[in-house]
Amino acid sequence: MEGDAPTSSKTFSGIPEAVFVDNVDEFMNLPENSGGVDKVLRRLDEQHAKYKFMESTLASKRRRLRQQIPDLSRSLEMIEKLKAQKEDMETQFLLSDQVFLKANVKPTETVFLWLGANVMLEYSLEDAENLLTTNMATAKKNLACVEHDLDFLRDQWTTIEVNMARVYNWDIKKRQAAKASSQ
Amino acid sequence: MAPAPGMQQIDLSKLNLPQLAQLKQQVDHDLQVFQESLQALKIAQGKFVDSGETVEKLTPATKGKTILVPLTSSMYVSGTIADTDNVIIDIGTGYYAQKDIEGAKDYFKRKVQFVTEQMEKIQVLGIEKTKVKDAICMMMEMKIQAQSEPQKVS
Amino acid sequence: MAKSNINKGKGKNADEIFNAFQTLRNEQRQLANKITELEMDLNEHKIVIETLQGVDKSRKCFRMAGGVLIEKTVGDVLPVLEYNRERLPQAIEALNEQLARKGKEINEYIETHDIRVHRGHRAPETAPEQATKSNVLVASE
Amino acid sequence: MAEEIQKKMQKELEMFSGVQKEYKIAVSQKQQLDSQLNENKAVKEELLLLKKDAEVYKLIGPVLVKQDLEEAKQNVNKRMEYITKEIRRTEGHILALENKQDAIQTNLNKLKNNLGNLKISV
Amino acid sequence: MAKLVDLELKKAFAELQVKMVETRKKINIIDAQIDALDKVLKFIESTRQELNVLPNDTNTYIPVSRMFLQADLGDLKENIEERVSILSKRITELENKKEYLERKLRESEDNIREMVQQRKEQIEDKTN
Amino acid sequence: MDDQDNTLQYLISVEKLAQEILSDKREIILLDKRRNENREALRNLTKSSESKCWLTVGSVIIKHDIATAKSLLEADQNQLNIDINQLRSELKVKVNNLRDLEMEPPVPGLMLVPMSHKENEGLTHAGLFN
Repeated sequence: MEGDAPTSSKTFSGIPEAVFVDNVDEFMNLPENSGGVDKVLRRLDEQHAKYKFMESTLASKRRRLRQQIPDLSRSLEMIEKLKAQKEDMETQFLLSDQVFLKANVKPTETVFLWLGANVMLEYSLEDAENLLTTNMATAKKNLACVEHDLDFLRDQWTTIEVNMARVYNWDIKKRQAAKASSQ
Repeated sequence: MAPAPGMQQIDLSKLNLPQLAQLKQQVDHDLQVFQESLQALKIAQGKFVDSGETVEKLTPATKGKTILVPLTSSMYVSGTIADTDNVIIDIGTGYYAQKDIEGAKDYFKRKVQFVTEQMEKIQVLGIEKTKVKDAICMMMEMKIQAQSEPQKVS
Repeated sequence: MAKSNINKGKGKNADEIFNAFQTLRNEQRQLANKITELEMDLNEHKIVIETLQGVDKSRKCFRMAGGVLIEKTVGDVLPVLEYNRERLPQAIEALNEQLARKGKEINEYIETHDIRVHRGHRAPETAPEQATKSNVLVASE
Repeated sequence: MAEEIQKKMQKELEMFSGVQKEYKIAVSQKQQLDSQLNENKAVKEELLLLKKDAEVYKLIGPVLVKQDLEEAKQNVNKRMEYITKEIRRTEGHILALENKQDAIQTNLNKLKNNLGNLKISV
Repeated sequence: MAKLVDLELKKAFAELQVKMVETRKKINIIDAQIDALDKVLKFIESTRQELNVLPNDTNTYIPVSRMFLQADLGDLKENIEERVSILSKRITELENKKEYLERKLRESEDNIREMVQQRKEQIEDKTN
Repeated sequence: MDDQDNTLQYLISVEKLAQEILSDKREIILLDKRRNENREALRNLTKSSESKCWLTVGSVIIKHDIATAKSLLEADQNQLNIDINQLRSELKVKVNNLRDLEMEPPVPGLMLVPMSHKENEGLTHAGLFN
């Protein structure tokens, strides 16, 4: 099951699809399941854990994007303000949590954008606006992908959970039957 | 055999296993809530400490200095500090108050103290709860033992 | 009587084993996190280098170095970033080796753990919880 | 007969889970109100500590409006009164829901007994 | 008589051992402190190197929470020298303390050795 | 399998639509709240005796002329009106769609089965009877 090629049409980050175990008897007769119920359950559990891990990775990605998008839109809003600015601007900016400090900003042609890797680059207002607009579109697209994948992921691990329950019950029934026939 | 919390022990011994299990679940949940509030308070404490330290760095010498003003988390613009004597503090529920540097320092000192006290209170509660939990676990173990013994005999 | 003793012994062992196992897993997670962090850093470097390569070398550009933000030019900053980009993969490689060793260690631990405590499908990780959950899920069948 | 009782029980159980849901919501509402009250208390204390001529602002929508210190104090007091009232109301609601739960439980027990008796007689 | 001496010796021995364990603990703590300070020092050193090659008219800023505050490069350099010297001094102090503790540890070891030796001689005296 | 698949598909689409409706409703409430706050702010500006006021843009507060602030707020109000109306009309369509969806195929799980003895016991254990 794990070897299955990811169905790229369904997910953006290549999450393998979990196969629903329709017929437990057939499933348990597959050669890779000859190790017994315990091994099968453990493998399913490992798969489940893998999905959970992917979920946490994707969820943190989503958190980042959800933070990034309003931040970008605020940056764009500020650029509009700076473009329109003709005289000194009196501001109070958030210096640290709960503390605002008064600062003056002269009319300016440029802003500085934090690029990452400890680097900040000066941009003209137009260039900054273009870059931020592109980034915004990318972030929105990525968010949609991540959300779709999270949905998909949830379906996959529900399938695994159901599979585990089915195998587990199949085993109990088998044991009960064995017990009954031996009595 | 079981240690300390005498009162609880008397109560506990009257409960049956499912009741004990339920109680344990409740206590576990409470402990988790404590842990979460402690975490939240710790974060708040860190913010207050950070704000206090930040305010201390605003000296008269910094007046008129060039700064890079954070407009958002990733965008800065060049500017100058207009006032190093006063800051405006978000005191909560939509209210903001202007304070001088000394007043601001004092504010954050008080806040840190308040949060620290809250944390201590929760820690005490947590220790108590953990004791209760231990007593419950012990009682459960005893009951399980008692349940399995006669079966072995028969 | 004898059986209950064994059970008790197993319980204690299981606790210790579980804790040690948990520690191993934590170490593994920390390593993995560090690797992700460095990989993100490397990725960031690549993107920033690409951006800087596309702009005028004399453009104003700041770099944060050891707690100080320094105003420089793109031309000054680019070589530093390129140097870092060359070095990061080595660090990541080293950490990956460590992670692989840790994974092996954990697998070995699971093996030995299984030999000692073999309680049906109650595999380590989340399996016990899962099994009970499925129990409830299936009760109506 | 047994079927009828079971149907009734089903209904009661549905009611029970409904009440339980409502109860949970009410409890979390009360918690929220409690923390709101605490926050307002802290703000009130802060306002009381301010000097008479201190500048106080209130954020209304996106506008930071300068407000008279006295007015701010009154405002917070009013808000606290309102929240306290809401807390009392919610507490009443919680109590009512608890009673409702008890009543359903009693009903269920009765029905269960009836069912048991029926089975015995069969 | 011999038993009494044995008991005394044992007691002294135990006391010394407790002391040694404590001293070792102290040394470990100091080691950790030195390590931490070393890390800070290395970080500052790297900043110093970075700043020292800058032209004097370079604009430099220090982070103050979310803002960057312009700081004079000369002042920053001075400040860094100051911090380096404070840190180095503290490290030296800790190292001295560690040396002292290590000496004490060796003394304790010598004491134990001596005690054992004395005892041996006593026994030999008696048997002779 | 096919049956199960269809049922699953159906449930997923219902769930998705219901989710959308919920989040749209939440969005409307949020926008409406903002509109009310803006209204209150505008009232306040009209009353104000000062010539300037502070206006927030994200985490930055900028001093504006009262007149400028007012026109900015009014523009925001207009946009909010448009957004809210659009969401509302879309919401109506979605609610109707959901109704259609829920009517058509028989909903599995609606057929209630009387409780088994086992279930009864389980409930007793859970403390529901007792």
